[in-house]
Amino acid sequence: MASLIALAVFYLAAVFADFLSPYPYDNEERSHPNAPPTPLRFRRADGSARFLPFVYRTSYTFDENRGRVYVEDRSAEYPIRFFIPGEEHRILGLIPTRIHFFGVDAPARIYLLGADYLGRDRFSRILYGSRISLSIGLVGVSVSFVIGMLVGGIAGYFGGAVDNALMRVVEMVMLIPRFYLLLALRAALPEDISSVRMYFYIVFILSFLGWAGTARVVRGMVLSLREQDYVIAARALGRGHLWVIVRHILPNTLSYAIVSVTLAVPSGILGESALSLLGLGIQEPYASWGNMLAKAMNVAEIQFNPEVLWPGAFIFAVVMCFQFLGDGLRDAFDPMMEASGVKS
Amino acid sequence: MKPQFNIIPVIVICLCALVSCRRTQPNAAPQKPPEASEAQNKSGVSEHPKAYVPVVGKRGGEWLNATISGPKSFNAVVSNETSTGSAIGPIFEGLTTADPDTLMPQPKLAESWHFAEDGSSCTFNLRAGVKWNDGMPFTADDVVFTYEKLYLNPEIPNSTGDILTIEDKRPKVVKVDELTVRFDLPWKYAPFVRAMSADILPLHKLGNLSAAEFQHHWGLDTPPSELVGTGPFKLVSYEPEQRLIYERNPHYWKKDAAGNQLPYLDRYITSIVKDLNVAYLKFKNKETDVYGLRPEDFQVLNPLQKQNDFTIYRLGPGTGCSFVFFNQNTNSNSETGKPFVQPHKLKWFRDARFRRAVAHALDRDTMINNVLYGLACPQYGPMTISEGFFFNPDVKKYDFDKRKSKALLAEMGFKDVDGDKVLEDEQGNKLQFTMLTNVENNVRVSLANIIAKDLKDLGMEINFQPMPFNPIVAKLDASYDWECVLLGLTGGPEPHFGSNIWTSRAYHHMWFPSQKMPSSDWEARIDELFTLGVQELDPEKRKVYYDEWQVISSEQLPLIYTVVQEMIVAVRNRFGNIHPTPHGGVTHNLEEIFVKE
Amino acid sequence: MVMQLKQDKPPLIKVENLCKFFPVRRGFFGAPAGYVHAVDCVSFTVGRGETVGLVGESGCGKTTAGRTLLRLLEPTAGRVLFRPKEDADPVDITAAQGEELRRLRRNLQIVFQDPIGSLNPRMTVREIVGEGLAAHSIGSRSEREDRIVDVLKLVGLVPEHRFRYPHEFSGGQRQRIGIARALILDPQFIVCDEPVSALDVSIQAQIISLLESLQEELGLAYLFIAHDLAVVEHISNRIAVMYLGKIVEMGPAEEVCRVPLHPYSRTLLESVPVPDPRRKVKAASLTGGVPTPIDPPPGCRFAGRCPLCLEECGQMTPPLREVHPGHWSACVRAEETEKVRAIPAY
Amino acid sequence: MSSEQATAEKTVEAQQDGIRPLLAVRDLRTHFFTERGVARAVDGVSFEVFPGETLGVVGESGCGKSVTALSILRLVTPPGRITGGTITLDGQELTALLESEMRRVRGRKAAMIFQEPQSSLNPVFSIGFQITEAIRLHQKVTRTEAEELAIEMLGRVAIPDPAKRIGEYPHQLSGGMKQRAMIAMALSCRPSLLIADEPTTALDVTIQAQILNLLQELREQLGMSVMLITHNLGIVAQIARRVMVMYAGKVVETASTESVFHKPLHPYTVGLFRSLPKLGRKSQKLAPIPGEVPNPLDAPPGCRFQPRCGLCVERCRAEEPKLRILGEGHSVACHVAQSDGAHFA
Repeated sequence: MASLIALAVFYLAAVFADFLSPYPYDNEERSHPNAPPTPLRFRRADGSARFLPFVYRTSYTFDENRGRVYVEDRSAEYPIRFFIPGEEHRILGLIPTRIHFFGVDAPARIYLLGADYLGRDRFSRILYGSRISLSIGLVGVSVSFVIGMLVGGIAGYFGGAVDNALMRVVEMVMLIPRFYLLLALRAALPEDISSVRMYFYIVFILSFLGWAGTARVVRGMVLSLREQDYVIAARALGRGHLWVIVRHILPNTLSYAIVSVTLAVPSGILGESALSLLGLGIQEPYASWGNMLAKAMNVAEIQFNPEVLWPGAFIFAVVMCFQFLGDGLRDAFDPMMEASGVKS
Repeated sequence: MKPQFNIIPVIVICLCALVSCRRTQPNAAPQKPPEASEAQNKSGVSEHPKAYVPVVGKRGGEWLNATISGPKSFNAVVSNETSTGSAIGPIFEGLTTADPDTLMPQPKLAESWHFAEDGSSCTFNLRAGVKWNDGMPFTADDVVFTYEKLYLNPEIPNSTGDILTIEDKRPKVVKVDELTVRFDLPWKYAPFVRAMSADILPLHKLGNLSAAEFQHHWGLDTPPSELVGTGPFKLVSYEPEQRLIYERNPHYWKKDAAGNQLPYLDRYITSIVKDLNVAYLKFKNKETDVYGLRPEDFQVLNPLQKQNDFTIYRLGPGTGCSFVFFNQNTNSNSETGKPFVQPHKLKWFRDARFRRAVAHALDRDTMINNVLYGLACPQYGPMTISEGFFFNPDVKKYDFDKRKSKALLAEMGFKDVDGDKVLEDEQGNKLQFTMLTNVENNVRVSLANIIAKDLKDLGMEINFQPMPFNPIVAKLDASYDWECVLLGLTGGPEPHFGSNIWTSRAYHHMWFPSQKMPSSDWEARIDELFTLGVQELDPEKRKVYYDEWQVISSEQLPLIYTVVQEMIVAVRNRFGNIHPTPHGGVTHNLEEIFVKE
Repeated sequence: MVMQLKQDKPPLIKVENLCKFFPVRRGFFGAPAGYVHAVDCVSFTVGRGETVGLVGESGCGKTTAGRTLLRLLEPTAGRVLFRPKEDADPVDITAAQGEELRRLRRNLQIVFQDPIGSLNPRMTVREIVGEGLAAHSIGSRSEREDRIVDVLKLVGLVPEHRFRYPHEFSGGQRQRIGIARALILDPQFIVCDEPVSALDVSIQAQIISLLESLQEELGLAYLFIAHDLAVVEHISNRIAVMYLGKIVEMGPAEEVCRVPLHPYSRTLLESVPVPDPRRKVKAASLTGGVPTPIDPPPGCRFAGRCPLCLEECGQMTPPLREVHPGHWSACVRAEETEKVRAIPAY
Repeated sequence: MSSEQATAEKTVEAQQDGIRPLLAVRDLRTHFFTERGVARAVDGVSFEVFPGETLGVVGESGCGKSVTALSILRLVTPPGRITGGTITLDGQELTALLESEMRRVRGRKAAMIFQEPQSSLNPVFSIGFQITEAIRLHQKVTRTEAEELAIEMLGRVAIPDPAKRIGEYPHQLSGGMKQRAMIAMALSCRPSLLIADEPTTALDVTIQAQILNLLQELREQLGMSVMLITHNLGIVAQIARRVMVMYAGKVVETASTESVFHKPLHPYTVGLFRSLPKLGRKSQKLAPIPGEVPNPLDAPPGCRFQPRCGLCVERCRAEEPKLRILGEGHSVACHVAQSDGAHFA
């Protein structure tokens, strides 16, 4: 249940990313490369306390090791302000506004989770990236699920040669290791495509990957549900095939459906991340958790900017949430659980 | 010896994406023309280390290094990529080599050489008493065999042969006596001795092979004992994807000042690792003795020098650098009849003002500070400062000034007509194009992101697309359907070896390859300069030609240079005679390196 | 006699030469390698208000016969004539199509063995029981609700149960829900497919009593499929014994159970352990197993295990013949079987 | 020591005149600790099995008969746990044994066969291999000796052509043959006690007859004791010497088969007989027991059968009845039961 709430928070944050983030995803401040998280101050230079935190302006120099040393300019305080005007954006893509949930006045910058090599706010980019990373898994898996249900349903219901043919196709798709299939499909697509189209291609790729397993299981379920006594009973009552499928067969695959969608979403998210991590997915300046994490593929980078791992933490959290949710749903959906008492 | 291969090859790969460009400089032995060998160094290299005088060392010990790509073959002639070159580097030697500091040619297997008065031949006196590592004597027959039957054999395509071939004319190699070889030259060829650093291979091992057989000989399955060379080490074991182990060549000819036979080291071991992170960690964990630093490694390793007992050598700007270039190809696809570049875009790309506008929009400071930790220099022309003598510092420089860019674009007639923050040309075409770079190179992808963002601010709609290296090469070499690319090349001290890029007929004339006639005046002039340069034997006069070439290229900007990374290596302190140079790397004097107590 | 009464009137259901073969496939796309003769030329009748018991061991085809009869499986051959009213013309169930078949289904219902699998776990009792009304668009919402409550009361459930889901009920209650679902359309004929086999003795008795009282009250006819001979005898007017897709004996329940006219029926009856420790009966057990029903050879299917087997039994299939009035047997030595001894009651 | 135990022991003495029981179970309690509460599946069960006899255990599903059997071999899995009582097999107290010691008891001293022969045999090994392994687990014999023994056992359970069948896999055998193979495996180490848990429920009636005949023959030949668990009263009548009737985790009646069938004293036992249709007694009306078996998580107070019992009195609701001896070897757990059956009148 907690995971459901957590996921709701993640998705809401994705929907309102432009409002919640202090900066747009491509807003650069090149004088702040790899800036560490901006320290939030509660105590003024003279020692008096403030209720709301404030920040100082920062600037950096290279030390003798070529490490960046950021220092604060204590001469002016920049309090964190809520509902602060900033760059224009549209809430829900509809309401144009300049108001951001929080921020500080220029020229100070607030980096809750630090900045990347171009001084772009990592927190803002994670929020924007969640739009891609979270939706891509959901959409991709939903599409693959529809395909899987369709193919599985057809195969299971009609049986015979149709079933045979479809299942051979399914097996062929399943035979190929998933990650290589992902790469192969990516390779089959044009190399130089814009990130927007890339998004749809990834959805396509992910759905192509996912449907086979679903189809197989759904087919199996349909095959056995078709023989269930209550299906026969409904037919004995005079119900048509379509009604039987819609009212009796599909709802009983639905629990599997929802659980498997839930459990497959993380693989969608991870698939996108893997592609973007390899530089084959969503491109900068667009943010996705995968392409942000690509910067963490460097040992030295991790040592000096551990904040590059934040997108990974988000991926981890979301994937965990989906797993827990899937497990929870599976338990909740299994009506036999309650019925099974103690057998003698 | 081929010093450049031993500059931890990982750096080379990192910088140099266009492996094919190596074809022109496979031996990579930087060298001045023979006549200039005694001339004073007029290069702009500022931080030249003190002259290197080896000390007498002691025998024993191992040298461990790491590479991210193992050899693809052991065949020195046919192979033309760096991983093979570095693997066979310790085994073979050429007639000449380059002085790691002065870049002048130095004797190796040839003790001395002299040109005929009219320059029509060059005679090499071979070193006496040299033996192959299986104990057989090295003679003029080996040299004649190597050049006549291998490098200069038209049936064996190889880059040394290409370099020595001008208009299908090849030198003739004549054995004068057991230790004397004469090359009869059909043309004047300034960098000839520099080209003589190609590996000499043993006649007694390879003599009975046909050309076709030879091309597939000495593959990775060759028993190590078959690889017979004159170099200081011999290969004793090759474990694919794991390591190469070399041992001292007991027959090596070179002796130290005290008369001890070299090399000092017993063994030389190269581990093949998965990626740079592993190479880095191996060095940090003291599993290897040498490491070529990425800029971001510096801040970790620099403070560790004392504690971990190694020294970091900052060798100054490297020899390779990245540049942006636009497709200026006016031809059409012969099958579909479609032009390679849309005509309105071609018009922009062929306009020098457009390229200058881009040059002014390159934020080199951000590239250097944000991506390369300040360990790089801005670069404006085709030669880098470390490439020595022929480097021309007085090329046209472009500061980061978007107003200048905007002015240039406005002059061309670009205007944002419809207010969507994207410029349109006079015909109303949106100023948009696709920029490619190879995805494997993280630094380059970051540079491209900076460039794309700045160009976007100018009002260009850039579709930046990193993609794997090979498809980009295919576009550049074959299909020509690209618009803008960010790539890099390694350089060298000899400008003529860049003729395969710069002359308009060249296959690798990337912005408009294989032209029948130069498509512009400035390209015609560069062709002319290269022809003059190669035939002029006086280095001072040659430099004039090549200076002009560098100026033209900086004005016309077929390649818009960005930044050049500093070359930084770290070596453990337990070794003596360590003397890294930008060109020679750390192991140019491998045979003299020894383990201190 | 009830039997004679029944014979006078035209039967409610008349099954004629009903066959159901299942193809056996080899490989992925191969042609059928043979056919399972699950139901092989079965004929019988069910009178109004009558219970016909169908017994046999697992795999004998009794369940398939029940389902084929209701057109829940498509018959391979044969006819099933249904006479909704005594004076009406019979309707061929096997030939009915579309809407006609749907209307017919109101009269023909089924109750299943498995009290868990026969109820859709996602539906409330109200939806399950009311589905028949919805399927045939009978009555208004409130009328349907009333009908559902009535039927639930009829089968011994309380109206409040209709808002619950099947898993909240015990096995016996679920079976009552299944019966309520069958009853909702007021059918004339119900196939009871092993309705008590999965139930405990005490619950089994409850359900049997319920079925009996419902029959009395509503004038239902049952085809009662079971393997427990005691149960079948108890509830049935007539019994048909099936072996490997064929009916081998058919007759009044008591006669079949006391004086079986087929060696198989006899063995079956003698195998039932007698719940009386004073009458230790050493069962005359059969040797060998049941042969495969795939493309059976000609001849009596029981021939291989029959203690009375003659040579001719292996050559031709003995026809079902009326040995005594209303008592049929498919054994050439039926008369001899009769003489062995009566099966004692216990 | 509870009075119940004392009663049970008196029963034994009275009945067996000092013959030591092979298996003596005293006040066995096996509870299941589920999320929704504690299910007292077996709650204070005491009985004994004497050498060479067959004890029939009868009851409806949920009465605890299978759990009792599993408890004897200590095969109850979590959330189930034996929470009390003693199990003495051949003088050895089983509840105190280590798992490793218990393993030596299983198969050698007491073996078990189950209702579903197909799920009890491993489908990937030949039956011969499985029997041989079972033999070699407990006896120091070579593989060939074990194989000979296995063939002999298969012959004993009347599997035709055992030398050939030994190489066959479970799916090649019919249900009856599989159950024979299971019995062969269970008996391969000559256990002194065979626990048969609904051994014929999944089988057809003709096959059931074969298996029951076989079990009786083997019991006589090998002189072992059998604890036969079933819900089928006919089987008990034919096979068992004594019967124990269980209801909701308790023993409600135990006596010789003869007395139970002809003079049942517990209202539940009587209800069972009246629920049972009998061949050849078509006219006899069934008299089902009303209501349902109580939920093991929520047993009624007092006598557990009390809500369904027609003879229920106030005391039944308040006080749990103990087993009382109401005749020779006949004990009943009922407050109202009288030894002459007068309470049913």
